[in-house]
Order: sequence, then structure tokens, then C-alpha cells
Amino acid sequence: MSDHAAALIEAHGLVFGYPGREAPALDGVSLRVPRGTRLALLGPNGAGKTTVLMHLNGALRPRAGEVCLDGVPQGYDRAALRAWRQRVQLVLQDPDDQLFAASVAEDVAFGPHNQGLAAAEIERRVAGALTDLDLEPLAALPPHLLSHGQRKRVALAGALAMAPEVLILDEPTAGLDHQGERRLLETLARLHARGTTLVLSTHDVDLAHAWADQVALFAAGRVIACGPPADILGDFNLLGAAGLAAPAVVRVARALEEAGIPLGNPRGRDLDALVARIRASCGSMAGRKDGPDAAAFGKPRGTGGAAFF
Amino acid sequence: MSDHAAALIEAHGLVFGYPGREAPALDGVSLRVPRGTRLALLGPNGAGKTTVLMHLNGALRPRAGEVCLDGVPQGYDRAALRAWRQRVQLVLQDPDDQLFAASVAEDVAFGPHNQGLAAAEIERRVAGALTDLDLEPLAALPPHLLSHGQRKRVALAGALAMAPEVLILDEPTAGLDHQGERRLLETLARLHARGTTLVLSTHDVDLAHAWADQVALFAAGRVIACGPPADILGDFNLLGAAGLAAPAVVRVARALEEAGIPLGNPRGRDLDALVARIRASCGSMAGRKDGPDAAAFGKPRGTGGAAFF
Amino acid sequence: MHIMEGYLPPLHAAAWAAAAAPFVIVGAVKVVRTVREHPESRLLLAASGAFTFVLSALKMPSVTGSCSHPTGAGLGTVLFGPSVMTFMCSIVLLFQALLLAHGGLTTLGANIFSMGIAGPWVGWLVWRSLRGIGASLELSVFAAAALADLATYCVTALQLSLAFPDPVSGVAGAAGKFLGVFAVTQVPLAIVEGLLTVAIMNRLSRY
Amino acid sequence: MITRFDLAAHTGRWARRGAGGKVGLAVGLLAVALAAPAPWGAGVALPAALALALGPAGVPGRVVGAVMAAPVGFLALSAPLLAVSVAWDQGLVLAWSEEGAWNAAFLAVRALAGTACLALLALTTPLPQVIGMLRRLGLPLVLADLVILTYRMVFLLGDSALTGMRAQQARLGYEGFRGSLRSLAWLASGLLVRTVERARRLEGGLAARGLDETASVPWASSPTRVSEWGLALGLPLVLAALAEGLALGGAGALAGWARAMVAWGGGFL
Repeated sequence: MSDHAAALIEAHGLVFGYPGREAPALDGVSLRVPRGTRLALLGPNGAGKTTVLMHLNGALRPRAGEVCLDGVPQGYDRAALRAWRQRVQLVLQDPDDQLFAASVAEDVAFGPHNQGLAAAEIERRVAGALTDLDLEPLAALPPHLLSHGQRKRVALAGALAMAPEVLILDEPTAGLDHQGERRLLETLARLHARGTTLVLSTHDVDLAHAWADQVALFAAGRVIACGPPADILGDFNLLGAAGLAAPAVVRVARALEEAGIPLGNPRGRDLDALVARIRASCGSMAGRKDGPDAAAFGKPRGTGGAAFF
Repeated sequence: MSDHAAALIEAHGLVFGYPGREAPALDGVSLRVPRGTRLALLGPNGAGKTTVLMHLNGALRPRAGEVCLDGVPQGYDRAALRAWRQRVQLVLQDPDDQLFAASVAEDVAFGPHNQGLAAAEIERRVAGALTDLDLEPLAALPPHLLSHGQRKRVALAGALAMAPEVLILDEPTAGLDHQGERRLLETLARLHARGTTLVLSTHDVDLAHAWADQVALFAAGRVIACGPPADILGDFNLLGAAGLAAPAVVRVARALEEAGIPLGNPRGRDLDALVARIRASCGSMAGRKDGPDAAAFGKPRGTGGAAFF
Repeated sequence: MHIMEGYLPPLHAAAWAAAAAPFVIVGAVKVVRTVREHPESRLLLAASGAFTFVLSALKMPSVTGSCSHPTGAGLGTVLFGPSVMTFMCSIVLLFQALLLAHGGLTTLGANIFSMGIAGPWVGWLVWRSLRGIGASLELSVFAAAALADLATYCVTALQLSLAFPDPVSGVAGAAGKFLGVFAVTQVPLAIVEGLLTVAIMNRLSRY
Repeated sequence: MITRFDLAAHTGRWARRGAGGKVGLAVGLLAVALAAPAPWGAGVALPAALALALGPAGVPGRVVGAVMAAPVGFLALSAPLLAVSVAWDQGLVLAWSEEGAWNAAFLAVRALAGTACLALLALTTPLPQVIGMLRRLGLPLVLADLVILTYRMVFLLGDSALTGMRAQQARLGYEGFRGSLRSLAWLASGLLVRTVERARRLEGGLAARGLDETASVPWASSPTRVSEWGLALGLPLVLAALAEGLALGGAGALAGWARAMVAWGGGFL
């Protein structure tokens, strides 16, 4: 698709202010989300990420600017919003505010029920979403008895059951531990493989670097840069302007390069890849006998042996 | 102080269960917090970290076991709890669970007011805590007009105004962005320098590694290991048992060592230190002419020049 | 159906305040006693008051097109009992006056009387008598909520007609006018609130 | 809405003024509107309250307008009824009543003035300041604490309700009458469960901070300066005198004009 073709979602010059606050929450935000992309909105807290996300499914209406789906500007009457929300689902950060039903299964069925689907189809959708998120064993439990991570999964299942083209997630990893985050990313990878377009907001640079195809960098209600993660997250000045640090992998790779140990491109998007890359370099060096004295890199640790190159 | 002397706080064999849940939240937890320590309780969500913290200031009463201050087992009558909480302050993860007054200043004044201090002293304490946490401009606002990060600071200020010997923080960095976390850690460093004993819970291995003197590793309501961060967080099997990954710096340093580039000990506790260490290695190597071919580490990037060693 | 500030003549405002005062004081004494005996109930009471306030700010689906909010009197009475509800309604009405300039300070007594006393007590009587004669839970909840709503509106109309009697037909004529005009919006609303309260109670019973 | 008004009260130019002075001023103006000779008392109190809110207190006009909107709706619905008399002795007879029209007009001015006074208070005085003042005047501690805790919870639950409603709308809730009723019932019942949960968690958090039955929520005193008391007591007195003066004399012409307008209005009915 050419660059000029309409993207699945486009936002043009969104301006929005919360009543009573002087500074606009959004100060002319434009975004482009082509079909099948994984877009991360990255920025510090309060930069306007959540506010943009709420514009992308029509939950908020901009004071100026517009949101287009497939190039068509969206209206805000009831019918238009209904069609819009069938295609674009939004999952908010705090699951507690989104779950109302007395059981997990019932909550997940809320959307399909409102879509007016037949009972059998609702059941199929609910079962599918519960399976996708590993929630079957919890289906009959009330949400308030679940852990935070489980509740986040229920909220996500509720959106998935709507079978949206675009799934929008506000800080989906907030409050999740290592396992919870890994699990979420696996789910997102599955959805991406099925063709779902994904947009998420985060202040976690490592997550944005590891996960996204495109990163939109936010600061003070504006998009200050947009592009592939390697470009955006490799630009330390840009990140500094947004009040963020560079991702761990980028900083380590940069330091290694400056120390004369370039790891080549691609360097790997997450720590696993970086570590593998370092190990691979080790492998390729293992055959060589004329390495430098390891002691020069610092105090030698134990007997070097096979670990030396 | 010898190992047998009483620590400032000690917990012995705490057992606790929440009503209605089968598995005990704590299954015999013992901890030792010597004066002036920075202790991190590390573990996945639901491992019992918060529950332990609530025992350390008497907010929860164990089904079995006891909590000692300076070797004295603590009681749970009103007077005992009052004395206990003057010494040990707890800051919960969600500030909305503990802020209740109509303005920031009033909320911070609650503790000192409750201690029965003189008005002038209350004012001094409140002013000090507000200054410490950069909250003066917000003093007259109600909590609901503040951001999440600001509310977290108010909750912390409320605890600081009590001038406690021990400050306990539940997931203090949860929901904070890079700047917010940096700011918090600066505050904690200041408190530590003043002699305050600090205990925090987290599921962030990088934070625990960078910050703590001692790490207690939690899994399923038990402490499965306790010791200096380098030992606990360098043991990949142990971390795996708790469902955690190793800290980024440990993984990179390990990989570099295995690749024959040992960085020596101490490796640095956070990414800044690791990067500095890598750079320093580079510096020490810069004088040498007989380095290995950088290309062997991967595709060379541009002209090597000064970056090569 | 809040009577706005300045609407009632001073004498009427004072009379309604005096009429409401005993109920509010009894409710307040009960609340103070509850909190003294069970300190942990303080937060639950505050939370219930906040819930009543937030509920009254939610928009109800409307059949007539006018924007309307539930009074919550029926739900509150069934959940908390009428005298606690009187006290909570008083707090909610005070909050509405001081935060939103909705209702008023001089009309607080009149508003408490219609929304915090007449509504909850009628709701409670209906609820108890229907449950007493073995009516179904749904019917009892519906009737309690709808009639509590209607009682509120009838008392408001009565308050207005006492203050502004018809020049020709007096208080009775004024009551006819106010009841007639308000009925257009209030009767459907009472039915909607009844249905809503049944739906809420049904859901609550499943937790 | 509520957040907007609350924000105005907390961040406005008068936010730090003494609560006593602000309450005194609003109540004083209210007394003039209600007790001074009609319609002059209300006629002077209405512009005074609006001018104070928009001028010295610096409340944006849009906010004042938003506060006044709902009461004006109530007025529009009910006041015209006063201008119509009804009788049913000889069949239902509706008639234009000049006396009623006068009453309606006076009532409208008085109610608008009263609401403007209340708006002046609501938009310049954070609610906790009023509670603090009532507490100094003898409101029992238990009740004052309860009100402050309620105030705190109102905003917590309000946020939850708003977020929840958005989440439901995102999943196509509130479609049609049945859908709206269903969504609202889910929201309200979920909110109630969450309310209880919130109270339980706050209970734990406050226990950790030592808020037991012996402790109470502290409040900041907001002392009123002499000049503020001067305004609070002086302005109503001046306005009351002005209203008296207008009622006694110099107002005849104006009253005649107003009477003519009412009669003219009656011609249309």
C-alpha cells in the first residue's frame, strides 16, 4: 500500500482540553495506524497518551481535528459511534473500572450481547476469548475475587469477544509482573498474527522497543517524533526531550560499540536477543586464539578457560 | 552489632490467611531488618509481599508468629499499635487507599496531629515533608485534583511527617514513569542518608538489584532466599523458581563474561554503572594496539577509528 | 426535582426546615451511635453516601426525552433503611447545594422533606407491606422505588402549592397545576426508576 | 461537571480567602434577596452576586452559566404556572392572572438571585472549608469526619463511574431503552460492590495510618481577614438599604413600566 493510501486509523490535528484546565491535553496530535501495525504511544505520564487513545474509539470528541477510519472521517452520532466501536475496541488501564458483571463469562459476554448477536454466536465468542486468555477455569468467578493480572485479562477478553479490527490498550503492562507481562505479549503476538491491528500506550521504553513496529513519542500533548523503534529509541536527545531514558538494550549496545565491540545490526530488540547476540559474538570468537588480554577489561574473574577468547 | 543482637524489626514465622481464601497468604515468613538497611521484598504479584508489609506495622495481625521491634514482641492493643506506628510507617501501593483528608496539607498533618504534637511542631513537620517531596505548590489542593504520581508523593509525605525510624513502601515505583521513579529514588537516598531504615516491595528485579542492601525473595507466601542482591539476583535458578527473570545488568554482564569480556566486580548495580564500566574498559583498552578484529563480533559499523581498540 | 435556592418564601423555607429537622436529627443520632459502636462502619457509611451522590448524578434512560437522574430513594431504603437514608439524603442534598449550586440552603429543609423523608419512608412502607403480604421481590422493589419517586414529586408539588396558592382556587388549584405539569415527566421517570432499581437489585443478588 | 465546579472553587482567585467571610457574604446576599422588599432586594442581590463571582472572584463566565443552567430549567418549568389561575367550579377554567404574573416575575428574580448567591459560594469556596467552619461552630466531630470522608469518596467513585460508563460504551452499552437500563443497572450494581471494596481498602490504609475512632481528620483553618468580614457584613447592609430606598420612592415609575409589561404579556394569552 502506498504511503498516500488511507491507513486503517488516522488522526488529524486532534486538539482537546479537559474542562477547567488551562493547558490543552492534546495540542494538535496526528497519527497514522496502517492495518496490521503494532503502534506504541510512548511518553511520560500526563503527556496525553490516554487522551489520544480515547479519541481513537470515539470515547472523547476532539475540540478540533478528526479521526478517520479507512480515510473516512468519523461522526459522533449514535449509529456512527456504534459502527466505529464494533471495529475499534479500547481496553482501559484499570480493570476494576471496566468489569461490572457478577462473573467473568457474563462480563465477557456484555459486548457480543450488545452487538445483538445470536445466543450461539455469543457463546462461541465468549468461549474463544476465554480460551485465548486462559480464563476458562475462572469463567464462573466474580471479577472482584481475581488478582489484578487476571482482571486485566478479563478486560482484554471482553474487548476480544467483540472481534475488533483494532485493539487499543492503555498501559496494558502496568502492574503486571514478569510472568504477567510475558503472557500478555504472547497474547498480543497471537492477535497480531491473526491480523489484528494493535495500538498501546506505555511509558516503558524497553517494552516499546521490544514490541512495536512504530513508535509515536509523546511529550506535553504533542507527538514529537514518530517512526520505527530503532530510530526513535536510538535518539537519546529526542528521548531526553520527552523525559525518558533509552532502552537498556540500546544503551548497552551503544556502550559496547563505543568500546569497540559492535554487535552489528539488527542488535536485537529485547534483552534476550542482545544476550544471544553477545553469545553469538563469543561463538564466532571462540575459534580465534589471538584475543586481547581479558584482564585489560577489568579485574579477571577466576580462571578464564573456555570463557576467554 | 553482632548477628545475634536484635535487629530493629524482626518477623518470626508469620502465618496469615485472608478469610474466604484457601491458600494461606503467608506460610511462615521470617525477616530481619537491621537498623539502617535497605531491604527489598522481591517476588511476583500475589506472593505475599504486601501482606508481610502490613504485618510489619501492625495493620494485620498474624495467625501465628510475631513481630519484634528491637527484640521486643509487639502487642496489638491500641497503645501498643500507636507506639508501633510512630516508629514504623507504611505507604501503600495505591495512594487512594490511604489519602482521605480534604487537602494535601491536611492529609500530611494527620499523622503529626494524631501524635498529639504541638501546633508549631505539626506545622514544621508538614512543611518539611512537603518540601522533601516538592509538594508545596499543591498543599491546598484536594487529592482528587492531583495526578497519580503526585498522590503517591502525598502518601509518602504523610508517612515522612511522622518522622518514622522505619519507612515501609509497597510497590512504590508502580505506575511511575522514568522521572517519577528517579525522583522517588533520590528521596529514598536522602532518607537513607539520614538514617531511616527502608523496606520496600517490588516485582522489579532491576530496581531491587540497583537499590537494595538486602533482598528477600518471595514465592507463594514464603521467603525462599534472603541475602545481598548480587547473590540472590545472580542465581538464575532461584529467580526462575520465583517466576522472575534476572536483572538486565546481571544478564548482560554474565553474557559479556561468557563472551570473554569480564567486567570485574563490582559490576555496577544499575545500567548507568554497567555502561560506565563498559566505557571504562574501553578507556583502559584504548592505549593497546593489539586488540582483536572488531568485525569478529558482528558486522563492523562504519569506520572504526577511535572507537576501535 | 430540587426546589431551587430563593424559590420558597422565607416563612415556608423555615417551616419545612423545622419539619425536616427531627427526622434528620434522629438519623444523625443513629449514625453517630452506629459509628461509635462500630468504628469500621464510618467508611462504609461515607462510601454509601458517596454512592448515593454518584447514583443521583447518573443519567437515566428517558422515554420523554428530558434529562433525568435517579433519586436512589427506593434503592437506598431497601439497602440501608429509611432513617439512615434520610441522613444520607441530607448529606447528598447539602453536597449538591455546596458543590453544584443545585437545590439550595434555604430550600434544604423542603428538599430533605420531599427527597429524604417522604420518598424513603413511603418506599419503606410499600416495601414492608408488599413483602409482608408475600409479594415477589421484583414487584416489591419496583413498587417501593416507583412510589418513593412519586411521593417525592407529590410532596414537592404540595410544597410549591402551599407557597404559591392559586389566586382563584387556592392551594388545591395550585396543587392541581403543579401535579399536572410535573406528572408529564415524573410519572414515566418513576416507572423507569422502578425498573432500574429492580434491575440493580437483581444484579446485586447475584454477587 | 462536578469536577469542573470543584476545580473552580479550589483554584480560583478566592480559594484562599477565609471560609467565614465567603459564607457570610453569600448568606448575607441571600438574606437581602429573600428578606428585603420584593423585588428590589433580589433585584440588587442578583447583579451583586454575579458581579462578585465574575469580577473579583474571577470565575469564568462559562462556569457560572453552567451552574445556573439546571435551576433556570426548573424555573422555566414551574414559574409560568403561577401566572395562570385555575378553577373548576363551573368546568375547568384557565385564566391569565395579573396577580399571579406578578408573583411569577418576583419569584423568578428572587430565585435567580438566590441561586446566584449560592453559585458565588459554590464556585469560590471548597466544600471542606465550609465543613471546617461548621465544625468550629459545633458540628459533631463524627459527622464532620463522615462528611469529609464522603467528599473524598464522591470523587473516587465519580471517577470510577465515568471510566466504567466509557468502558461500557466502548462495548456498545447504552443502546436503546432496554440496553440503557441494562447498562445502567450493571454500572450501578458494579459500582456498589466496588464502593464496599473501596471502603474496605481505605479502612486498611487508614488503620495503618492510625485513623481509629479516637482520631479525627484534621482540617486547615481558613481565617477570615477583617477586610473580608467588612465585605461580608457591609455589602449586604448597603444593598439592603438600597433595596429599602428603591421600594420607598423613586421606583414608582419603574414599577408602573413593569406593570404595563406584564399586562401586555397577558394580552397574548
